[in-house]
Amino acid sequence: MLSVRFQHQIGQSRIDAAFDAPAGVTALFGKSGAGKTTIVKAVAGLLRPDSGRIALDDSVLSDSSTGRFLPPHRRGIGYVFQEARLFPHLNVRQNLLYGRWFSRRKTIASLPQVTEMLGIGHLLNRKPAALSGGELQRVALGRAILSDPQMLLLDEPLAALDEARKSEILPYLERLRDDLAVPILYVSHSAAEIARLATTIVLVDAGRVIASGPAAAILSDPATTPLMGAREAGALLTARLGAQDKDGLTRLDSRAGPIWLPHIDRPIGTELRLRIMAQDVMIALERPVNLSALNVLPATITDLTRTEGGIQLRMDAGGEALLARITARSARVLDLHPRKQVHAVLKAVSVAPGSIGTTPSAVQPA
Amino acid sequence: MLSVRFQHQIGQSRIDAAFDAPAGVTALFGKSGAGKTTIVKAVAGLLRPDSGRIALDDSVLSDSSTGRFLPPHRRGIGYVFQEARLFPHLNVRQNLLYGRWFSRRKTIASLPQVTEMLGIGHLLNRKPAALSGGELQRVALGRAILSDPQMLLLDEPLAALDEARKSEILPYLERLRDDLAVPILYVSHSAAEIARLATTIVLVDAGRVIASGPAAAILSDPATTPLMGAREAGALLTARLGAQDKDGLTRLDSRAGPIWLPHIDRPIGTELRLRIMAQDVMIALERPVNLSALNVLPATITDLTRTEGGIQLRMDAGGEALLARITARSARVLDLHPRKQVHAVLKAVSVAPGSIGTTPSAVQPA
Amino acid sequence: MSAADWLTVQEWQAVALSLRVASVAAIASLPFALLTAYALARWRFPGHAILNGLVHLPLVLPPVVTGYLLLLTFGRRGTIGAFLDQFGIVFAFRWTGAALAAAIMAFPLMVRAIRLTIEAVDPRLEQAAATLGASRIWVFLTVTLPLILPGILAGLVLAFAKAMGEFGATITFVSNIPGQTQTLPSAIYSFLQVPGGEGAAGRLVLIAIAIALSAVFLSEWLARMLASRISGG
Amino acid sequence: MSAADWLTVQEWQAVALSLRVASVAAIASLPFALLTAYALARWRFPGHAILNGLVHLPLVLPPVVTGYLLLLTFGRRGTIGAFLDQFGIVFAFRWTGAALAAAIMAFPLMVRAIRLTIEAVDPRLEQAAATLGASRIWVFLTVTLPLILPGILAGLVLAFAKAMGEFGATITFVSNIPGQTQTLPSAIYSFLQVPGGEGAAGRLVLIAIAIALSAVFLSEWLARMLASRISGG
Amino acid sequence: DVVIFAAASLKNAMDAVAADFTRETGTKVVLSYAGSGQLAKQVIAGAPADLFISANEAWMDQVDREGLLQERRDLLGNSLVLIGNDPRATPVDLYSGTDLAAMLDGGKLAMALVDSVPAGQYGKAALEYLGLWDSVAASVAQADNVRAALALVSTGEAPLGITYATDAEADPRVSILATFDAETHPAITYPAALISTDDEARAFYDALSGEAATARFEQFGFDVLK
Ligand SMILES: Nc1ncnc2c1ncn2[C@@H]1O[C@H](COP(=O)(O)OP(=O)(O)OP(=O)(O)O)[C@@H](O)[C@H]1O
Ligand SMILES: Nc1ncnc2c1ncn2[C@@H]1O[C@H](COP(=O)(O)OP(=O)(O)OP(=O)(O)O)[C@@H](O)[C@H]1O
Ligand code: MOO
Ligand SMILES: [Mg+2]
Ligand SMILES: [Mg+2]
Repeated sequence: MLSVRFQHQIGQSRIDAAFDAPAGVTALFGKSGAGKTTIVKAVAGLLRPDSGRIALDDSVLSDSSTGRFLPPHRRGIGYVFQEARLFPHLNVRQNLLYGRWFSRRKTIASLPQVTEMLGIGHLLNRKPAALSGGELQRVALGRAILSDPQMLLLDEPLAALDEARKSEILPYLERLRDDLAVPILYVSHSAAEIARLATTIVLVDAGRVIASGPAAAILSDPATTPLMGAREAGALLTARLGAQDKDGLTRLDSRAGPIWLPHIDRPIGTELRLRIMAQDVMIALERPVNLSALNVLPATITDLTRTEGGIQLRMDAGGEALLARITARSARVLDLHPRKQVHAVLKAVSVAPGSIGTTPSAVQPA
Repeated sequence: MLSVRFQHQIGQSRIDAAFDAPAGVTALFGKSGAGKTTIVKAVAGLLRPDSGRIALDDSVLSDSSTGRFLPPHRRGIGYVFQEARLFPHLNVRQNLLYGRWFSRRKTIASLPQVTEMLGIGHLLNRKPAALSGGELQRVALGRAILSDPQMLLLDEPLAALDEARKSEILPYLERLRDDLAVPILYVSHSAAEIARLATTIVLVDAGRVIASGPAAAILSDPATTPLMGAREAGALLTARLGAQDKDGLTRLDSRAGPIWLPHIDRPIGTELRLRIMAQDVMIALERPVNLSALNVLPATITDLTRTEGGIQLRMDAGGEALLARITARSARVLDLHPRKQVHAVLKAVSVAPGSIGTTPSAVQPA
Repeated sequence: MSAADWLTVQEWQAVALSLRVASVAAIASLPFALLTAYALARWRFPGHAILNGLVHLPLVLPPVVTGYLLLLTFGRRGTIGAFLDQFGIVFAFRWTGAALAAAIMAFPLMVRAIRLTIEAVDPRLEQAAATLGASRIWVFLTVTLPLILPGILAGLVLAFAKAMGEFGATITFVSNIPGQTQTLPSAIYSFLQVPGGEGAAGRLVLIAIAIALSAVFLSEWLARMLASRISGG
Repeated sequence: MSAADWLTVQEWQAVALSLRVASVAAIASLPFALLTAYALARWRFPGHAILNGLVHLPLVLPPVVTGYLLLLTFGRRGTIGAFLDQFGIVFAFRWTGAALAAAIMAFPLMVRAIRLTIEAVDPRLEQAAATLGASRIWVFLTVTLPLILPGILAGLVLAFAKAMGEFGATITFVSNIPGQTQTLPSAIYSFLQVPGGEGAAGRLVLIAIAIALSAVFLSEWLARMLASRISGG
Repeated sequence: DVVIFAAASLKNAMDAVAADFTRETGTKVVLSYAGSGQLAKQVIAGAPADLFISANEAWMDQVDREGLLQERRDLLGNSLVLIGNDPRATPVDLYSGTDLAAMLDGGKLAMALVDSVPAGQYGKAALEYLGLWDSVAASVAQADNVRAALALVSTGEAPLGITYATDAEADPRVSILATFDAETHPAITYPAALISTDDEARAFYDALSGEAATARFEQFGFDVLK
């Protein structure tokens, strides 16, 4: 568990950070210039906070009251910078293996595994000057992972990558999160990435932490919706892979009922978590027929909140929270109100593959 | 109209580019390492192609057969690099105004307008070293715009920005596109950005242009779907803003029928284009009742294509093409086949604000 | 006790002359050093290696030899000297000759300092300037030049210091005419040539040190200004 | 006609000695120059300005003065010289003394070249190395040092060239003893001191030029290797 | 081996003398040439010199005061000449009325450093003796040694110069216009001194006054003092 509590003045900006990052992925989310990178730097030891204390489990990384300040190279971190920062005089292989010279463990991953996952096997003998933007970013990610860190700091590691590549890397990060009991700080602007990976979310605005907590709670909390953007609101659902149907669909069993999704290549019994975006959920008063939407989950409305351009609905479906975003007109026409029984209608293909992740084994989502 | 036709060997990669970019936004879309940046560099004159010809309207920028090569500073471009490349010795204001020293026109935009739009007004006296990643990117964008270019080259200009900031910048880029009859080359990994801005799309893979043409055609062409990712398939619809209803909804009139969306702040009569994602469209055999989806458009199926994890349906709705992605099971259950009459069901809130753009006035989407 | 009392008129003249010679040598050679450094750093041309070798020559040759060669070329009867004489430009036995000698001796130091910083400039910034409409010369003036200021400053300091200390080439070329070409090192040398002159020489050495250190301190301060100008808020 | 025929034994010795002195001076002073340059570029400490001034001194002082000061301190009767003598380390009137003089005269050039490149190293790369577990010294060895190789190379060349040409301090400190302390510049000087010696001096000057140019060319070639190593595929 | 520190202006002559000696005795002679002042300081600092030959007495006196000398004697003499760079120039008379300034015609009179280098000191003394110093003082270009002064005249940079006869005779591009009378300046002497107690060194010291050496010195234009 990483505990971060510090204040720092940088230029005209004041950073006041206070949050805990348990093992798993802690997402730092906030606008450009909010202070995300500054927070990550303080954790890395590249910046000495004016005051405060940062500790990883029992080891104090920095504490202004005692004057303790562990230098970066003794913090056991793997840091993917917002800019790649590859070593220009080393080739890709040497860059990737750089951290190995200094690490004792050598457990997490092997070079072939990492290059395979990142698709950089053919670049090993190139110098960074001969790489494209996305290639640089992938090598930087590989370098951090291969240094066998006790804590990963990822500052927008996938920003320059295409969706296809992202969807190859995300499962790998998920595995890292689950296999290593180490905290991962993850800065990203993509709510989909965060929803998929994050166990904890920290919302940063104008240098201050304005909300932090378990991902499921933050993502489905109407209070944080305006901060994350209404389009990013959604519920996190835990489900177990129940069956692989012959027509290519996968059945997931959740407390809310069975959910059919396009084929998910995981063994039966795997615990998964899916993010169901509020805007992908329709409300029907009776079970619809002759409609292409396969998933109809009975639910009870718990509350209605007005949001930018519509109504956000919270429902309880067999104990799982569900969110739906609909227009005010629909809410009026359908006469929706708390405690009303409805059906949440969800297209099978609406759940983005990027937002289905495995449940973190180390930390259960709250 | 920018006409690009060249071959170039860079390291082990061979780039073979051939496409035309009319006024409006031409999106370069492709995987990391595909060759997008290399193409943009050739257009900018930062790279001299081994062979081929690049011309903007009547002026030949480079032509290997005649040996002509116009140096970058005489090409009248505004280039936002993948890395910000701000001048470290100049403050933000000086960086922004740098291009002004050399331009004669001074028409596009004023410094206050641009700083306002980019939210960098408070940074004017800072040096680039004191900016965050996203701030750097915004200043770089401003610098390119303020140089009054005759052609804008934007290499992932919004990659490091949050959604909120993006949705402030996108309308501005839209205006640039419409007000200036200049070509904009736009590299992006975000299909939403591209769908919203692009008038022309060029798909690049392994150094080759594998498809190029009007955005609407490329986006709804099942052949290009695998390249863009199935999730990115969608139809581009042209509609006119018909009415602002009292309950906060906006009615758009399209050839496919009326479409209600959350409030769009544009005057009545504005031509808009919306991207309706295939995965956001459900198919109903009869008009559904008691469902929160407001938009039900009668349509005729024109064809069905099998795609990764489902079926992609093309429909004709009053002359507009619509796409839907559904599971094979639904297709079987509903017995869908070409020429069948169906209803396309669309949630009002499903159309992302980011994907509603104004119709480019200079160039009509094909 | 003021410096004026402490020094004879002649010594005082030597101090003033050395200051003038060193400043002029450093400043006047700057444009040439800049051009040479830029050419060596950025251009590939047939005479590249030759030019580079030539620049290093004053370092390699014993100063007397350089002075002698200067005498042969820039003297009144020298090829270049005779030519320049027509335009009233005379180096022989003038303080300008001392400055020329000092400038030539310091040239390799200046060129190398500037060249090293030019080579460290990120060409991508220059490309960015070009895309914004700046021609080569404007790119140089608005991007390259400001970024190599630390190297220029270092080059100026090295040249100034070297020029303050230059003796062999100067005295061989323009000899030692009190008030006209007698620089501090010449004066110091004279003292060292007579038994018991060490004391007087030592006094002048202290003055030379004081002047050069002031220049070095000033340059450090300027360099720090420059650096904070770039990282500053 | 081989060089051996062309030169007398004594001249041949001077060539060999100059080569040895210049190489040793350049290489042996490198570690000190590196440390000094690093300290000046990166550390802030009370004696910073003093150290910086001290480094520039050999440039500022007329070479004879430096030589004389060396004689006073490192001579057999000098404070340091007498001390080192106990351990069998003798500089006075040995080739090692010539190397010491050359190294000291070249020191400011070397330090400045290296310092300029250290200042141009992007500290963010060093930070990145630290986050990957490299301690200060490892960061220096694996990141800083490789990145400043061009400056080190430039420093070595400048030092070598300067050492090849150094005369005043050397002859004052270790005299001009053929086969022991007579370097090329000393030999050239001897010839220039007697009537009709210009021809012989000229021959030696050509040899000095040839050697120094070879060193310069070699360093250029190495520098180009280094550069292509970074940009290379 | 015998190590000899000798004033640089003696190089040609001493090289020949040493070669003769080596041929005769088989003893190797090592000669180190530099300015007299530099050599004197080095001897004082403990240089491994067996013999020291200075270009003036002052520096030898300096070494002597340190008690380093076994024996010394005045070895050579030289004379001072006025030289011009026009080979066809006619000789001039040097007396108190000689209009040197007119001969200079705005040019410089090249000398060695008049306050510190022996040749310059002798030259200044001679001009003062003749009462000519004040008329030319402002036009004197002082070089750091006699050879450099000679170079100024032989390259035509200075029309006139004052050097030793030995230097002037060896340079075909200059002509000797006049020789200063011996009484116009202190005697020009090159003292030689024995520093080591070594036998070979003494042998060379003695040989310096031998017939062979005398012939050599005279061949190069020096007066051999008896
Ligand atoms: N060296 C500096 N001097 C002064 N202000 C700085 C400095 N570095 C950053 N800032 C400011 O501190 C604030 C926080 O910066 P930070 O880099 O942490 O932002 P961020 O959240 O990472 O933003 P982004 O998403 O754009 O990367 C910004 O307003 C930025 O302008
Ligand atoms: N200097 C170079 N030498 C050799 N190969 C290079 C060089 N620069 C780029 N490449 C290669 O050329 C290909 C195209 O690079 P380019 O930068 O155009 O890609 P891109 O499409 O912009 O990728 P990204 O989305 O990652 O920025 C890549 O495979 C890259 O590795
Ligand atoms: O012989 Mo001297 O001491 O060079 O005039
Ligand atoms: Mg940041
Ligand atoms: Mg790119």
